[in-house]
Amino acid sequence: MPVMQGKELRIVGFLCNWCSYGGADTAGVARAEQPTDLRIIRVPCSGRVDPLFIVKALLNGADGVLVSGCHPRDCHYSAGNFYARRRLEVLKRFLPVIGIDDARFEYTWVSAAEGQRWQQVVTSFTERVHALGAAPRIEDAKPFLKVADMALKPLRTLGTGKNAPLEKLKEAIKAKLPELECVIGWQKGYDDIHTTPLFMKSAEEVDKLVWGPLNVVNTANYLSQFKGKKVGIVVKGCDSRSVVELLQENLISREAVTIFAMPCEGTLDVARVNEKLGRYTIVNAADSDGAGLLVTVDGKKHSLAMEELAQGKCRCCTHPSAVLTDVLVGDAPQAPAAAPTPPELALLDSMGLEERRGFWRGQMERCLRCYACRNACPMCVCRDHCVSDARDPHWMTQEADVVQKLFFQTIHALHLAGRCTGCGECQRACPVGIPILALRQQTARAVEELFGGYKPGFDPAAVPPLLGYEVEEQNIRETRI
Amino acid sequence: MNYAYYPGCSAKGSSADYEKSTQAVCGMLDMNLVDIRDWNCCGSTPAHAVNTELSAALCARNLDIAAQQGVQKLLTSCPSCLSNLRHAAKRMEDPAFHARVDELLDNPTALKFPAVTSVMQGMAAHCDADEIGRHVRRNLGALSLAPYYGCLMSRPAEIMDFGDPENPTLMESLLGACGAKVLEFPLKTSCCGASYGIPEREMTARLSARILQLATDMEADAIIVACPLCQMNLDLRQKQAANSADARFNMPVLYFTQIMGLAFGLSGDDLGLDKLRVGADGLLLKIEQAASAQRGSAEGGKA
Amino acid sequence: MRVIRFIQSDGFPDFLARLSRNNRVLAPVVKPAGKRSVVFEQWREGMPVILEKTTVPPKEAVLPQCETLFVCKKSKNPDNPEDVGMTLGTVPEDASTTLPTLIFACRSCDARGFAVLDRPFLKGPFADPYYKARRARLAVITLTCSTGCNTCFCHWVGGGPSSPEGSDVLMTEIEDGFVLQAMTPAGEALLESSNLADGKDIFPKAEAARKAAWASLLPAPDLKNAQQKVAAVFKNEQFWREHAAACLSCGACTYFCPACYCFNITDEGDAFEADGARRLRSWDNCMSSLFTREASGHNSRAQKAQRLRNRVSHKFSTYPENWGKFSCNGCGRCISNCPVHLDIRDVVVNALAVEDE
Amino acid sequence: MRIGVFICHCGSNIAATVDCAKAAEIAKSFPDVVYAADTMYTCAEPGQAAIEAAIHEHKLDGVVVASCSPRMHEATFRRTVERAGLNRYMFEMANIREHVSWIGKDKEANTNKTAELVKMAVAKLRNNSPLTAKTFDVTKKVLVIGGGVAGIQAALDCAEGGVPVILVERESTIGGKMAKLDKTFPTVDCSACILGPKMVDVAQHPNITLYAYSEVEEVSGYVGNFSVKIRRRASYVDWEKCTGCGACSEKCPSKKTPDAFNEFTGLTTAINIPFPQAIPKKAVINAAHCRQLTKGKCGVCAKTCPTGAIDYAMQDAFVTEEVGCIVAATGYELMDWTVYQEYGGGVWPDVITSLQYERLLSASGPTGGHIVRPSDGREPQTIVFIQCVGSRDKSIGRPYCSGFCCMYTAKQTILTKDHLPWSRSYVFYMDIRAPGKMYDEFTRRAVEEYGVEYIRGRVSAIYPDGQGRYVVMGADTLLGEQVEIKADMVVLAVGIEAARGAPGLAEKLRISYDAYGFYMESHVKLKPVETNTAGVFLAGVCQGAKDIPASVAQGSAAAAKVLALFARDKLENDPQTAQVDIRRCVGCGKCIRCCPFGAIKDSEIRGENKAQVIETVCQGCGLCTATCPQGAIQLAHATDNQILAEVNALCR
Repeated sequence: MPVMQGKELRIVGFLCNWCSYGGADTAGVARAEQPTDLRIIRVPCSGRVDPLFIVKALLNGADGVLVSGCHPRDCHYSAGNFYARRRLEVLKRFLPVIGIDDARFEYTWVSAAEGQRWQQVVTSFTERVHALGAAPRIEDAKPFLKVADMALKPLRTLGTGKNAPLEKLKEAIKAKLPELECVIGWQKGYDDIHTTPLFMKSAEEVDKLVWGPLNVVNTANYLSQFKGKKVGIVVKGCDSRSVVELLQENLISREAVTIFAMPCEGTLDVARVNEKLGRYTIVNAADSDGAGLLVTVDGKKHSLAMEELAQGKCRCCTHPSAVLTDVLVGDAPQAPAAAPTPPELALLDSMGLEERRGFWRGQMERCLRCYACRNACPMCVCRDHCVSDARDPHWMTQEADVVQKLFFQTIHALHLAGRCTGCGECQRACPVGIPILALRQQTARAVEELFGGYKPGFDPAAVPPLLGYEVEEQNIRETRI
Repeated sequence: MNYAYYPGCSAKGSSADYEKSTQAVCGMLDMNLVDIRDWNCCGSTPAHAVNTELSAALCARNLDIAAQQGVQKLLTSCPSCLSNLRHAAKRMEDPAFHARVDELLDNPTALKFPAVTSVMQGMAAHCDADEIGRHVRRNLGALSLAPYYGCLMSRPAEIMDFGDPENPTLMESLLGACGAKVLEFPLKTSCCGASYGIPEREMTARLSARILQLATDMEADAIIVACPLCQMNLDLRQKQAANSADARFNMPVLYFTQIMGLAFGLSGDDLGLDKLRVGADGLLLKIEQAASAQRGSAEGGKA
Repeated sequence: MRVIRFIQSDGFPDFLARLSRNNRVLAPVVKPAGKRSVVFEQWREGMPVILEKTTVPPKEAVLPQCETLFVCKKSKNPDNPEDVGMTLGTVPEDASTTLPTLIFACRSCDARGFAVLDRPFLKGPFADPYYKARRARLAVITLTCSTGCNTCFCHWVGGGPSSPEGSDVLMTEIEDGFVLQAMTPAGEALLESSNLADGKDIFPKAEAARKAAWASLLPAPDLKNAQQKVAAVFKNEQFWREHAAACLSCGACTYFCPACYCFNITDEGDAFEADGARRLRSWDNCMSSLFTREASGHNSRAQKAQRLRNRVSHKFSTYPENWGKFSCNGCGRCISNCPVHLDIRDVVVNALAVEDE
Repeated sequence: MRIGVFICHCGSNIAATVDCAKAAEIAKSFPDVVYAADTMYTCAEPGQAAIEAAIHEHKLDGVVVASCSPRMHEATFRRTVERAGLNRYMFEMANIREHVSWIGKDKEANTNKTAELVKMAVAKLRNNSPLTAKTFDVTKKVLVIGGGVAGIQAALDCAEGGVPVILVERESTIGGKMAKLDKTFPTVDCSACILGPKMVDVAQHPNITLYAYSEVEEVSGYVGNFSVKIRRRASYVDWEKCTGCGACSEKCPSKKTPDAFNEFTGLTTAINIPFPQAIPKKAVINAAHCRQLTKGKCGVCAKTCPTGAIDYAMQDAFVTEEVGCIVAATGYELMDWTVYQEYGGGVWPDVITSLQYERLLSASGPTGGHIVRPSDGREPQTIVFIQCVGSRDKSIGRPYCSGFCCMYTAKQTILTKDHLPWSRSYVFYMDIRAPGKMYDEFTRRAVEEYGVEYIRGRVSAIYPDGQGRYVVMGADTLLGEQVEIKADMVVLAVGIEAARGAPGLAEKLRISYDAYGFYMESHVKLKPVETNTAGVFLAGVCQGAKDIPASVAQGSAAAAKVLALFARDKLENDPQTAQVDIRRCVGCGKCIRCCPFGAIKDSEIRGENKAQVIETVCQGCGLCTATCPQGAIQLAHATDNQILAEVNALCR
């Protein structure tokens, strides 16, 4: 049913049954005249409002979405609105990154007694949406392709781990191996510049363990499949943060996992390495000079300098050493205390909303929905039960359009809010190089700003911010209408 | 150590003794008070009652001068000056107000003014009780003192930043550090009548009388003040107050700097004690008697 | 010898413009991204073409990632709401259905992919009409490879850098230009209708280049026993568990494979709405656990080892059993795109090495 | 599905600004709608009959009514469709009155909006499924927390109704604040005389188990089936053996123990019985002041005790009780009035609280009922009473009225005059709030018969005059004058706050509390005894300020609620609860972490951890559904697909 042309815009409201829906009733009883655009969906509690309902509406033609619940402390269910406040605030900060004006979404609190306030909320929100006009649709945006500058100056000394005490690590693993089902690490892959995960069960297999900037795969991804078994894992600093998150979410138990760590000197952006080497048939030799790899392919020598070709996340890595270990081998290198805005996010920050819509349209067009991003994510714990393919709940269609693809990325990013450690595996796994990490980085930034600098992956005992609340939120300014 | 100082008009007239004793005591504590250049009247009581912006302009000029001199912290003795300066600084935080005042002054004033604070607070920040104690030369132990701040020093709390607005205790700390017995004086922030001494003489007399009466009933040897106007009402007008209460008072009213100066061994001349209407001779006598009694007992002990 | 033409290195824009008059020409272009990505896109005037092997194979030209099979619409009799009429709506048209498609600068491995798809879609007892319609109007100009690469292995599986299977025209780079050789009648027609210069004289140069390319390849293992050997390890669970250990169960291998053709059918939308209900056919991924999950919840391939076994067996054992050829062309994308760098060659080679029981 | 749509005119309430017939016509085009009609008054008997008839005639299996707010008539129409044989959840409502016709006059827009709201309702209904309530057994036993007069009343009424009662009291005796009062208004009868018999009834009632000196430690379960762990604090006296003879207390050498029962107006012994009428009349050792327990030597009471009841090694003990209902009657505390620096902040000894004054008035108090100044033991001549100390004062964050201070102040002035006939009393008040039966007459008596000076105004400061008296400075706002009174004693009517620990208990009970710690009733007007947790009821001041009659009434009301609930052998839940699709659940526990009611637990199913909803505890908020990333837990009747259907009806 199309909106009334020229008269109304499509505005969807989610109102909790106990307070705001009652407030809207009270306004009606008081004959408080309001614009006619709003269509109200009654939900039990503002806490029931999955932020994805809002994204779903906004990506599919809604010009504005309004959520209203009981005032803080007045929730019929005691705390639903406290959770809602956090999640909706994160959403509010997320929407602009996909090119949706955050002014099109608002949440507020209206009690059942506040008929007048409800009238004012509806009127001012409707006026606001009308001032913005009909929402532009992402699929209509002009594709706008732009590449983030990944060749940044590193904030720390990068290296190849050439002098890392790998043998010592191997000894440590061998010593523990009898108690463990296996130990997860890396081994040489199909050639000398690609590694692949290694599952060590015997001393001979431990000898296959390699260390260096080619160990890109986040080993933590494999941990949850060993739930209930005792396993070991070799981690880089970033991998260890994923381990911490898995512990926090009870997906593994601390007793069952033995963490072996060596300080990481950085990893290579394999995609850019491949690009630099071009098409080659065979790797003749590979060595390291400490500052980079020296490889000979098809008889031609290349220098792969870490400074030039390290992954974006490694350049400003604040925790090259594991944050949680059982066996730590090697000395922790110097690391910056804080990381600047990551390049992918900085690129989006530099764009306007229209450019961002064009950017995502252009990027998403080549997505094949292979879900390598999802499956490479160590925190994607739904695994075989992802909503992307489900009919119940039926969040997404199987159509290969930009809206579905971007919606999936939004689902992933919002599900990871407060949980994503920024390991970047999603983006690295993407065969067509869509810079989807930016979306996770935006949620991470929102979470950090909103919840007292919270960074996931440091404290296994911490309450993930979106699974908790404060009665008085320090950084959330509540009433905007 | 040098401190930027705003003396205020009273210091050059009616409370010259406050000024004199302040300079003397601060000097002993190694606080060198340096007047900001070309200062003008803060507007005192009348200005802000007539026009907020004009009143603020008077203060803003002083604050701007201080800012241009690179002052970080500005001290002043008089609570009224302090109140005006601090109020003006607060109001000037509003950009629109700031702009209007700048227009009045024909000059844009600084965007950030120095913090203004009382000499009393400045003293407390400068040195601790032990440091003050080290300067004590006369034992004030024989004296019971009623600390009296007046109504202005601590109020309004959000502007003046002087601790509990109903129960400030800074003066007690300073007097205590000097070895005096300090009374818990309940009317320490009550109004003395302030500038109503002329238009509402009866009322002022009644208010002052209450303070004097309580101090008398509590057997205080002196009321210790920090405000020129309080001092004037309680001392100069003591007889009027007595008449209104149908009582007789003989209550010396000293500035806290004067009593500190006495403790530090300064002479009456150094402290302008001659300016007091109710003389401090009785106090000095009591101090002396106590000292000689102590000497006597000490000698007795020797014998 | 069939029709042979020559094109100068700078002659492509004219050539493509001419071809575009009657065709949807898909040509490789680079997508700017953090990771270099080369994809086929409909060529338009001024679009720079890059002669690289694409990240995404051209399979979409005949088997779209998602296609609407039909649209169903329902409407009600205004006088009797119980009387619901149902009609088939029109599938929204796009360039893939309105114009013949020409793939420019395809690679041999990808062209052979079409041959792999043709067998089940066209040569079985039932020809898929959707596939058939697109396939019938597809022409492929293949650029022969001048070298091998680290991940590709076309010569292991019956192909080669200049294998003609699935191609209408083979294009080979020589000094300052390319030789185009028609391999099918369609290819002949295509070249004849062009205004390119004749290239018969310099064809030997092309042949030499192709030979050089062959010569640059690393030696290939003998896969003549692969079908039987892979079938033989079918029940060796340990074998598959080890090889699948690092697998993430994503679709990077299958979706980027020019010869994978499994699909899923879903219905979306509402027949009462303006856009109707759509029956969609979209790519499916046998590495996903959902692939074999039944409505009951039972899953015959719940383990990723079982799924890897299926994928490799299908390519090297069961498909050959049905059609006599591998359904792997050795393009190597499943290796290069794998997030954890798994290598299907290892699986096959290791299967060959397993001693028969 | 076969859906029927009914568009209500509501007389002219809707029809005046909505074209109902047109909306019904449009509704016919919606999927699965086989019948649509507009009716004059859908909720009236003929309207409901029409729905029932249509269900039968058109074989409807779902109904949409577009009319007023579902908050008004959803229950009505659910019963209607149920009468016609449908499941009550196969019904949806579109609110076209409060949300459409009453708030806009543009008929075209309203009609369009009506059609869209109906379309959303139809879309949701197409995703509905029948839901049925589950029944479960009830443990017919009640826990009463707090042994003040409200708790005592609730306990006695329940016990009389035949229900076993567990009464938990934190102090060593029941009686609460009322036991500390001398007399009660407006009858000026002896508090102990009217409360005492009730306390004895509690002690003697066969249905009541009293745990004094005990606290609720943990609460789990749900209405009908709560499990409560109670901490019995160590009293160091074996109450089985203690006869309450008091010999220990007479001999105890630690005689400078602060006397909490007497509001610290006097001293007592380290082992004592708070007052002669205590129930249970058992001794308790104050561990902080007992020489044996602090210094390890003394043991006088153990030697003295004729029954050998003293046990210095006693530890806290725990008991667990299974109950079906809980009554919270935790009462109140006086707020910390020492924030009032201008009243001396607790420094002047003769400025005391009203409750301390009660103890001075009481014959069983530390002065034997003589009003004397704590500072010097002299009888005061002039007493100033100040009301609203910590009530109705936003400046210290206490905006509420404490309710009963006006009345007891009047009572205290009257008693003062009785005790000290030559004394003068002054009362500073803001307003006199005396709305109860005989209350206003009572305050008037204080003024008119007892000559108490009521001064309307606040006191700005109290200070000692240096001569042993206090100057009370205030304003008389009726005369517009400043007032100064030289008083010998000042009594502050200190405002109340929720009992210490009330929020913590609320969290155990999973009920809400306001910013001041008072428990939230389910509805301010219509459900003043219920809470948002089924089976937990409120009595007395824990819910908000009230006097003795109101507390007793609410105690009885809570008991009535308990008895009504226990009148049934089985309870039914609301089937709108969360349901777990165990195939989709990965056991990550995010839902468990968020659930405000503890209604989801981790359970092992075939070796895997899965979430399991305790349907009787689930309140249906849906927070878990919004939390679960894979949508494995779905709130029935508000599932993702149901809400998505509504979103999709609007946005596609």
